[in-house]
Order: sequence, then structure tokens, then C-alpha cells
Amino acid sequence: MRGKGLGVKGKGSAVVQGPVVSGVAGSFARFFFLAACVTGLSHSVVFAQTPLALPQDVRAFDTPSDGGGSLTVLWSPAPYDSAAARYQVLLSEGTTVPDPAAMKVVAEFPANQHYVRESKWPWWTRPTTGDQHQFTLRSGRGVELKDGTTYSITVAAVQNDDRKIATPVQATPQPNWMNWNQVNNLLLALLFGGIVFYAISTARKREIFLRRIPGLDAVDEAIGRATELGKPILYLTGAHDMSDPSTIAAAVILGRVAKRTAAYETDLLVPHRDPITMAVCQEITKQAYLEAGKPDLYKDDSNFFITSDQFSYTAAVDGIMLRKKPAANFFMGAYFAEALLLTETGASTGAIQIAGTDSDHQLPFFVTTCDYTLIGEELYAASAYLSREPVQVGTLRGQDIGKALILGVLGIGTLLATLGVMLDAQWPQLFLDLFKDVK
Amino acid sequence: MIFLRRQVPLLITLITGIVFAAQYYVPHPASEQMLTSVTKWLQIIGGFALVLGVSSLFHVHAIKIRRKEAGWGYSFVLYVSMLGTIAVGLWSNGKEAVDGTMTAFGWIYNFMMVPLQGTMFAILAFFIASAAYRSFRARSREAAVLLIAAVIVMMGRVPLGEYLLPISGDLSQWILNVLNASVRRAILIGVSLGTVALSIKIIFSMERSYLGGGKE
Amino acid sequence: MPVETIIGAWVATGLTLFIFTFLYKDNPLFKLAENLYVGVSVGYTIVKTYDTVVVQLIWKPIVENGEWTLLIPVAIGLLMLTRYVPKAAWLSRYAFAFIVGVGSGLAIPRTISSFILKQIEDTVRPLMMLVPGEGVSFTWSLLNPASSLNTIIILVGVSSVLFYFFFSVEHTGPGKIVARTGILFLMIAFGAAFGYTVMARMSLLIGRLTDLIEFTDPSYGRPSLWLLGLTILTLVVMSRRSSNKQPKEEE
Amino acid sequence: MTFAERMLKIDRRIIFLVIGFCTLLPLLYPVGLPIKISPEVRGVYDYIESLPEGSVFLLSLDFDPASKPELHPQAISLLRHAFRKNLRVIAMTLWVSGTGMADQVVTQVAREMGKESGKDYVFLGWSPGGTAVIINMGQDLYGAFPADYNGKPTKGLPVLQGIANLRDVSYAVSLGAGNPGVEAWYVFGKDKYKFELAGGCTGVMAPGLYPLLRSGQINGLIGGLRGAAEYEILIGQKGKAVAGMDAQSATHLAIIVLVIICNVFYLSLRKTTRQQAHSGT
Repeated sequence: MRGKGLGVKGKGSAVVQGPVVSGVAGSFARFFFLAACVTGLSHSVVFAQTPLALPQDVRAFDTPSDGGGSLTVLWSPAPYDSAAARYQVLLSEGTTVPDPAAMKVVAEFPANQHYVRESKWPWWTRPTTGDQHQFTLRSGRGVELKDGTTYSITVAAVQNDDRKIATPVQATPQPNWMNWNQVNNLLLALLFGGIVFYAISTARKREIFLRRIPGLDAVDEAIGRATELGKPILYLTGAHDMSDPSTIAAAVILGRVAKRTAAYETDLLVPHRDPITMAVCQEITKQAYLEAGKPDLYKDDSNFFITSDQFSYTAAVDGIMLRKKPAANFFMGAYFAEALLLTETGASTGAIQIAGTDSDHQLPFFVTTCDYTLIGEELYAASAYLSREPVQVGTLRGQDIGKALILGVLGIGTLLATLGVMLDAQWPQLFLDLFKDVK
Repeated sequence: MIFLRRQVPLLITLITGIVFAAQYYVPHPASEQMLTSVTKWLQIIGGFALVLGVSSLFHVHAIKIRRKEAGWGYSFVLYVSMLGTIAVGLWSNGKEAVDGTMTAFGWIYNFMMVPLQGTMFAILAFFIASAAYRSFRARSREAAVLLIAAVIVMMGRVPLGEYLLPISGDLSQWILNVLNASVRRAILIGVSLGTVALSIKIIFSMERSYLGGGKE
Repeated sequence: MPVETIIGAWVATGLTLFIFTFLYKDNPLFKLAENLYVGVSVGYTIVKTYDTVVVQLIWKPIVENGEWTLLIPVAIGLLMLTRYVPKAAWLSRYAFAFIVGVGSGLAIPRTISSFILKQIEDTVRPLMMLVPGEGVSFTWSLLNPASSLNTIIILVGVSSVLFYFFFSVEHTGPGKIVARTGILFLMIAFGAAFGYTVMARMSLLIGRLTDLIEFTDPSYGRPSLWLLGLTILTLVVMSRRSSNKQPKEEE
Repeated sequence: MTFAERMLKIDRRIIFLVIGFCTLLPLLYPVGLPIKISPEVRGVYDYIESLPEGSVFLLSLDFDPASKPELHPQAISLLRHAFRKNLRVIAMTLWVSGTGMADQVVTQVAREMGKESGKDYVFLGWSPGGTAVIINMGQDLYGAFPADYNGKPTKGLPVLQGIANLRDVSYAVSLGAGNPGVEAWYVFGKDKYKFELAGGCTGVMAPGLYPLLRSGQINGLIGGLRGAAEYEILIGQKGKAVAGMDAQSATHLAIIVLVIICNVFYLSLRKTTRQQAHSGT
């Protein structure tokens, strides 16, 4: 919380008059005005028991950016704003009020509360300067505001037995078609969508640079060692089916591994948990052997189905590891609790183990039990790097740009926020509000 | 025909996707009403989706039994237990308890499903222990950092650890609250960008794997 | 104690022990329990789905309140099931298109608001704090998560990890240092996750053993002790048999 | 084979036995070490303490029997606390296989505290759709759950008087073991319907929820059995979680010792192989 006695209006500071605009228009001008007001206010004094006066500049309007059934009242701060005095919000149906004193009291609170700056509205929807009083009345307990009905509404100041009621003003609650508070969210969605589209279309036209993923070097090394030892290679594609991006990535990387095993003439074992994934992987392996120029070495049963049950599958694969003692184990794709059971057995046989998964809950175990781990998005990146498919590469690039933007916002934002505190200024909010989740 | 089979589904995705993304920004009661109805629909469709998931299991095991593949006896056990549970469940009106007294369905749930499912994951405790002894090695500087952090958190989260090494409590609190939170936040932001990108690609039919196989 | 509870205690204990036999090795007792588990839980899901979806969400609202519009989701749901009719399988795409479309649409703004904006908002904090009475100053306390020092650490952590997952920039020069910082942060977070996962798995074991201890009570007839003996005996007999058989199988 | 190699290759079933005993012994002979309360757990407790009588408390038990040992004690403590404060309790689950367990725990605690179904609390049961259920409850509670678990129509239940949707809930706690869980309750619930939210979760989930805790998206976090034990201490009714803490201490220590031994052997092995490599060349 900043500001000492900010709520009390100092001498000479202007009250913003004029029509209340609820849209975005005009907010910039208002904002600078607000900043000027607020900074000029820091040295005010609270007077105790200032005599009561009529609440000034009472304005009421339909609360913007909501689903209806709500009105907002604004009025100017007064010298008597303190915990000792109280404000009442009064309401009645219809446009004429015979006796304001008989209006229904719908809210009552200490006079030093409910300022515009306490509301969560960002600068582009703030109806007026931060020092003004604001109260938003909603349909709920004891009050019912019907959309389309005109209400008279006013504010009374109360101190001890004294009660001063301002002239009632009229307003009609209405549902709105746009929540302007969330417009930053919408802009970001559109911006990011545009970036992704742009990146994908660029990737379709020309090669986009992707850095080499170090884990892929480890893959080659592991296969080389398996060849030296004359032992097979074990490759797992994870627990999910082909609709999961991590399985697709695992299948793409399998293509690369299969090409190498074909070139080195090393045995490849790929036990599966899902029949469809198995069929897809058979195709990929076959293609890889063809590309490596060794179609005769391809065996259909290097890809085989075990069972879809989690622990039975694990027990079977563990059995393979212990019997065949593969020189390298690859764990790509999505994994659950079985991850540890697999990698631990693999480590005990002395195999080189390389993992790649986006299952973050299993990553710690992969990192400690495997020689190399592709962490989270690295798995997708590795697959995009190998496949060079424009949509994949483009998406990766688009996300990179998104991340760069966020990094920039973090840096600039922190700088501005710090300046804001040091200089006791409000203008950094102009930027910071853009990246706030406000409703 | 191609239009009906290929274009129309993509069009449905495009329209529903845009409409429900836009709905978020529209507070009007009409838009809220639409959201209410459609989420209710999604609940019902969700029920059908469960049937879909279950039926593939039916299929796999039915084949096993029919062909008398190795271990078909277990598939038989699976079938019998499933049909038995369904019969008992329907007989008990799908309620585990009526006014606090257990039904036969509740009995199956409490004395079969709960211990079975609970134990399935409890055995992992043993495997973690054996892995701790055999393979949690500081192979690299990174793995060493991981293991040290893990040991501190393990100490700090149990009374004995805090008793033996009083600072471990505060230290693990700091690791979780500051270091861990910052990393998780970065991951969350990265994953969210991925989610949004994927959703956009799906809506604009650049990503179609969800439509699955099936001949055109 | 009611008879069904005593029988239940025996069954629960037996099944728990069957699953624990996996620790010895994969064996028929474990497989039996595992398949029983899959069967029972699938059966349970089917019953619950029927009871909730068909009875509560579809039948009653339509029959009692005349909400005929609910036939639309039913139709969409049925379309989904055409997947098993090869000739009409393409119809299921309409259902998936609808679900995936709505799901993607719902996800975009909500993900941005909850996981991007909210997280940025909380990371972007002033590095200096307004301390009452002292003015603007830098707070060093590590234990206060909101202190200036921790704000900087979080900023460094978030930025370096975000940078680590950058794929269109080579990690060289200063980038290498940032990426290395990122990986260190990542490893610490993985360590924390590791510690917590150990804790979770141990808790599950504690929970199961607490139940087993409860079932050593004479009022249940001490099922834990009896069945433990029986399970071990079975395992011994089975391993004897398989070791007799093994040589033949291996030729 | 060196000593270190031989030690590393011992049968893992010996380790299994060690862990088994480390768990069993403290359960049979408890010590009762003091448990410190963390600010995350206190956040939940304090908020429930601050709620006036008759406030609406929603407890979503989003877990299945696999996480029972961790989340069941949390549910019991939270319900005891809420009932003691005379809050109106709405309980439900998003996980189908947790329905029976959730019903059982709610009924059991309600009975123990002398509360009446329909008047003081309601158990809504399960509904399919995951996140769709949350949105639908936010729009119209009675549309998402036309009837409670026992088949009674939810409209007109005294406990739900004045509640139309999630906006009328004062405090919601999701006890989540995965997805849908705490995060889903924020994204599809609190984000729009503005109720206060806290999470209880398994140890596996806990570290991932800290960013949400820091940013105030959840105002408290009860993590795993340890969190449950802290809550039991806070409400002054010790239960299964506190009883399990000694065993938890023992097993953690055992694992730490195992990790250290593993690395000592590993490093000594690496040293010898390096020396051999040097002398060999």
C-alpha cells in the first residue's frame, strides 16, 4: 500500500468533471490527469471532526463491462472523510424522488473507504481519478436491480446525528456485450495467435534456425557404444497413444535411432503398450532402414506389443532388460509411476540410459537414474529438429517469440515497478496494468 | 462426401472454438446462458467418452479370451470381476451406502477396490528405496544439485529431520517457496504458451490428430 | 462386529498382500489381483456413469422437467460411439470436433488469464520496498518470500528457466551462463519434487501398513497374520515348482 | 569385484525389507516428535477460522483410493473444522472412483459432529466432465447436480438456501490428486466466479502448486501427509496423519542414508576405475 492520507483532497487539486465515459476512449488523457493529481497529493493532513457538507459531484451510471444488475456511484472526496464519519448509499425505483430522506439505505461504510483507486479496474476502464469515491451496487441480498429499470440513487454523509443527502441522480442498469477490463487478455491472445501463424508460414517458406539439442549427440554416442559391445538397443515410446504429442515426438526420434541402428547393424527392440502406436512405429522403423540402405536388415518383430497394463508391461520390460542386457535404453514419451521401476532396472544392468519426457512428475527420477534427459519441451524441440516439419518448427519458433516477449515484459516491468516505488509515481501503472489479470 | 467427412468437422471445431473463446469476454446474460447449456452438455458427453474409453478395454481382453492367448485366464478374471461389479452395482442402485449402511456395491468398493488401488501405488515406496541405494547417483554436477536439494527437502518435511538439523525446516521452506516456485512458474508459463498455441492450431485446423484414424 | 466387515477385512488383507508379492517378483498372485483391480474399477466406473449420466443428468431432467434440449448432447455422445461401426466411423468426428473445439476455445482465454497474466503479475514486483518508517529500502530477509532479495531470485529463476527452453538461439556466450543458471534452478526444483514424491510414496505405504496393522486385531480374526503366512507359503511353493520346470523350458 | 561393487549389487529385496521395517516399527511403537506448522497450512486454517457461522464451505474431494492415505486425513480434519465452525458444507468429487470414499468420509464426520444431511451439509456426489462440471456449477449449481448423492433433489435443500452458483460460495478447498484438481478449480472456477480457494494435495502435486500459492491464486496449501498432520494439530484432534509422522521420519532418514551410501560407493568406484585407467595407459 502506498500513499499517506491520499484519500483526503488537498487544497488546489482539481476535481475531474465532465461526462463519465465507460469505454476506452479518453482514458489516456484521464490517466495523465490522474497521475498528476495523485502525485500532488502526498502531503495532506487528516483533520478530525471537520463539519459535514453535502457530498459533491454525485454521479451514477450502469456498471460497465458486466452482465447487468449493477450500478456504480461516484462522488468527490470531502474534508470530513475519516473513520468518524460515514457514507450511506441510497436507492429508490423510478426517476422522481419525493423525499430523499425516505430512500432505502443499501450500503453504509466509514467515509475513508471505497475510493476508485481501491477498485481493481485498470486505467483504461477507470471512470475517473483515483481519489474519487466509488461504490458499486449489485443485485444480491436485500437489493434487486432490474435491467432496463431506471433507479434514483444518491449518497448521504452521516456524522453523529447529522445527515446530509445529495440530490439524487438517475441511472439504468444494463447488461453489456464486452468486458473491457479483459481487453488486454484478448489482445494478448490475438497477438500470440498472430505470432504463431506468422512463424508457421515463415517455416513453410524457409528454413528456421533451431539450435542443436545436446541430447541428440548422446543418442549417437549410445548407439555407437552398443555396436562396440554387440548388444541390442531398447527403445520405449511411453504410456500414451498416438494422439499425444509426446508419443508423436517419441516416434519421430525412433526414426532417427532406427536409422543409426540400421547403419551400425545393431539390434533394435521396441516393446509397446498400444497396438496403434506399434503399427505406426513399425512403419517408421521400416522407412528408416530403407533410408539407411539396409532394408534387408529390417525385422517386423523388432516392434512388438506386450500388454496395456501398466505394471505387467513394466515387469515384462524389466525382464527383457535383465535377460538381453541392452547397451542403451531409451525412454521417450509420457511416463507415470512405472518410470522409476524401468530406469532403476536399466541402471542396474549398466546400460547407457537416455530419457525424454514431458511428464514433469517423473523428470526428477529420470534425471537421477539416466545419463541424459531431454526435459519437457526439449523432447518436442528434438523431434522438430529431426522432422523439420514446418508446423512443428513454426510452433516452436512462435513459442520462442512469445517467451521472448514475456522475458521483455518481466525485465521492463520490474524496472518500472521499482521506479514507481522509488519516485512514488503512478505512471508505471500505464504499462504494468496491461499485464495484469483484472476483471 | 469428402466435404461432409472432412470439412464439416473442421468447420465445427472452428466455429465452436471461436465462439467459446469469445464468450469469455462477453458478460451479457445471453452469452452466459449459452455457456451454461453447453457445459451441461459437456458433462453428458463426458459420460459417453468414458464408455468409449472402457469399450477399448473390453475389446482387447475379449480378443485375448477368444484366441486363448497366453494369460487369457487373467482376462477372464477381469471380465468376471467387471460384470460382477456391474450386476451388484445396478442391484444396489449405484449407491455405496444408503443412510450410512453399506450396500453390497459399497462392500466391493471398500474391501476390494480401495485396498487394491491403494496398494498398487504403495509398492512404489519400496522401489524408490531400492533406487535410492542402487541408482540415485550424482553422475553430473546437475544431478548432484538435485540430490542435495532433495535431501534437504526430505529432511525439512519430517519432524525428525527438523529435530536433527533445525535449519532444514526453514531451508526447505525457502527452496519450495522461492526457488521451486520460480522454476514452476517458468514451466507453467512455457506450458501455457504451448497450450494456447495448440488450441489455436486446433481451432484453425492446423492440428488434426484429434480426429483420429478412420478412412476418409 | 458384522460378518460382512470381517469377511471384508480378510478379502482386503489378502488382496493387499497379493499386490505386495510383486516386490518378490511378478507372479500369478499379483497378476490375479491386478486384473481383479482393473475389472472392479471399470465396473465401478460404468455403474457410476450410468447412475449419474443416464439417470440423473439425462432421464430425470427430460422426463420430469421436459428439458428436451438435452437430447442434443445425447445425440453428440451417440455419434462418438459410431467409432465402432466402420462404415459410420466418420460420424464420430463431428462429436470430437465439437468437444475439442469447445475445449480449445474455453482454454485459450483462461490459460492466458490464470497461468500467464497472473504469473507475470506476481513476478513483476518492485525491487525496493516501502518500509513504514524507513522509506524505500532493500529487504534482505530470505525467509520472507516477499522480500526484495527473494523477488530478485525469483526473477532470475523465472527468466533463466524460460531462456533455457529457448530453441531458436544458440546457448553460447552470455546465453550459456544464463542457460546454465536455468538448469541449476531446474535441478533444485526437481530436487524439491523428488523429496516430495518420496514423501508421498512413503505416506501411501504407511497408509497401507496402518490398515494391515488394524487387521491384526483379534476381532477380525487376525487376517493379516494368517494371510501373510499363507501368501509366503504360496510363493515358496510356486517358486519351487517353476524352478523344477525351468530347465525343461529352456531346453 | 570390489567391495563397493559387490555392495551395490546386493539383492534389492534386502532394501525392501529395511524399508518395510522402518515403516512398521514406528507405527507399532510411536515416539511422537513435535510437528511445526507451516504458513501454507495455517493460511487455510486461519481463513476457515475467520468465516462467520453459516458461510458456505465447498470441499471437493478430487482423489481416488490410490491417494487415500494422504488426502483422507486432510478431508477429515477440514470437515471437522468446518462443522465445528457451523459452516454450511457442500461436498463433492470430480473423480469417479473416489465417490464411495468421499461419501463415507463426509457421512462419518457429519455423524460424529451431530450434523444432518440436507440441513447442515450436502454430499453432491460425482458428475462427469471434469472441468465442465466446475464451469457448470459456476453458472448454475442445480444444473450440474440436479440431485445429491442420495438422489434427493438439490433444489429446496435447506443447506443450499440462497446459493445459486459458485459465486455464493465463501470458501472452496479442492483436495486434488491430479487433474482435474486444484489448478482446474482455479482456472475454471475462481478465475471467474471469485470465491476464495485453497488446495490440499498429494506430495507429488505440491511443489507444482507453489506458483499459485505465491500469486495468491490459492490462499493456502495442505501438502501430503505432513500437511494433514499439521492440520490435525491445528484443530487439536490428532488422527492418522500425526500417527504416521514418526514412520515418515524414519523412512525419510532411511532413504537419505541409502542415497548417501549409494554415492559413497559410486564415487569410490569412479575413483578406482579412473586410477586403473591411468595406471593402465
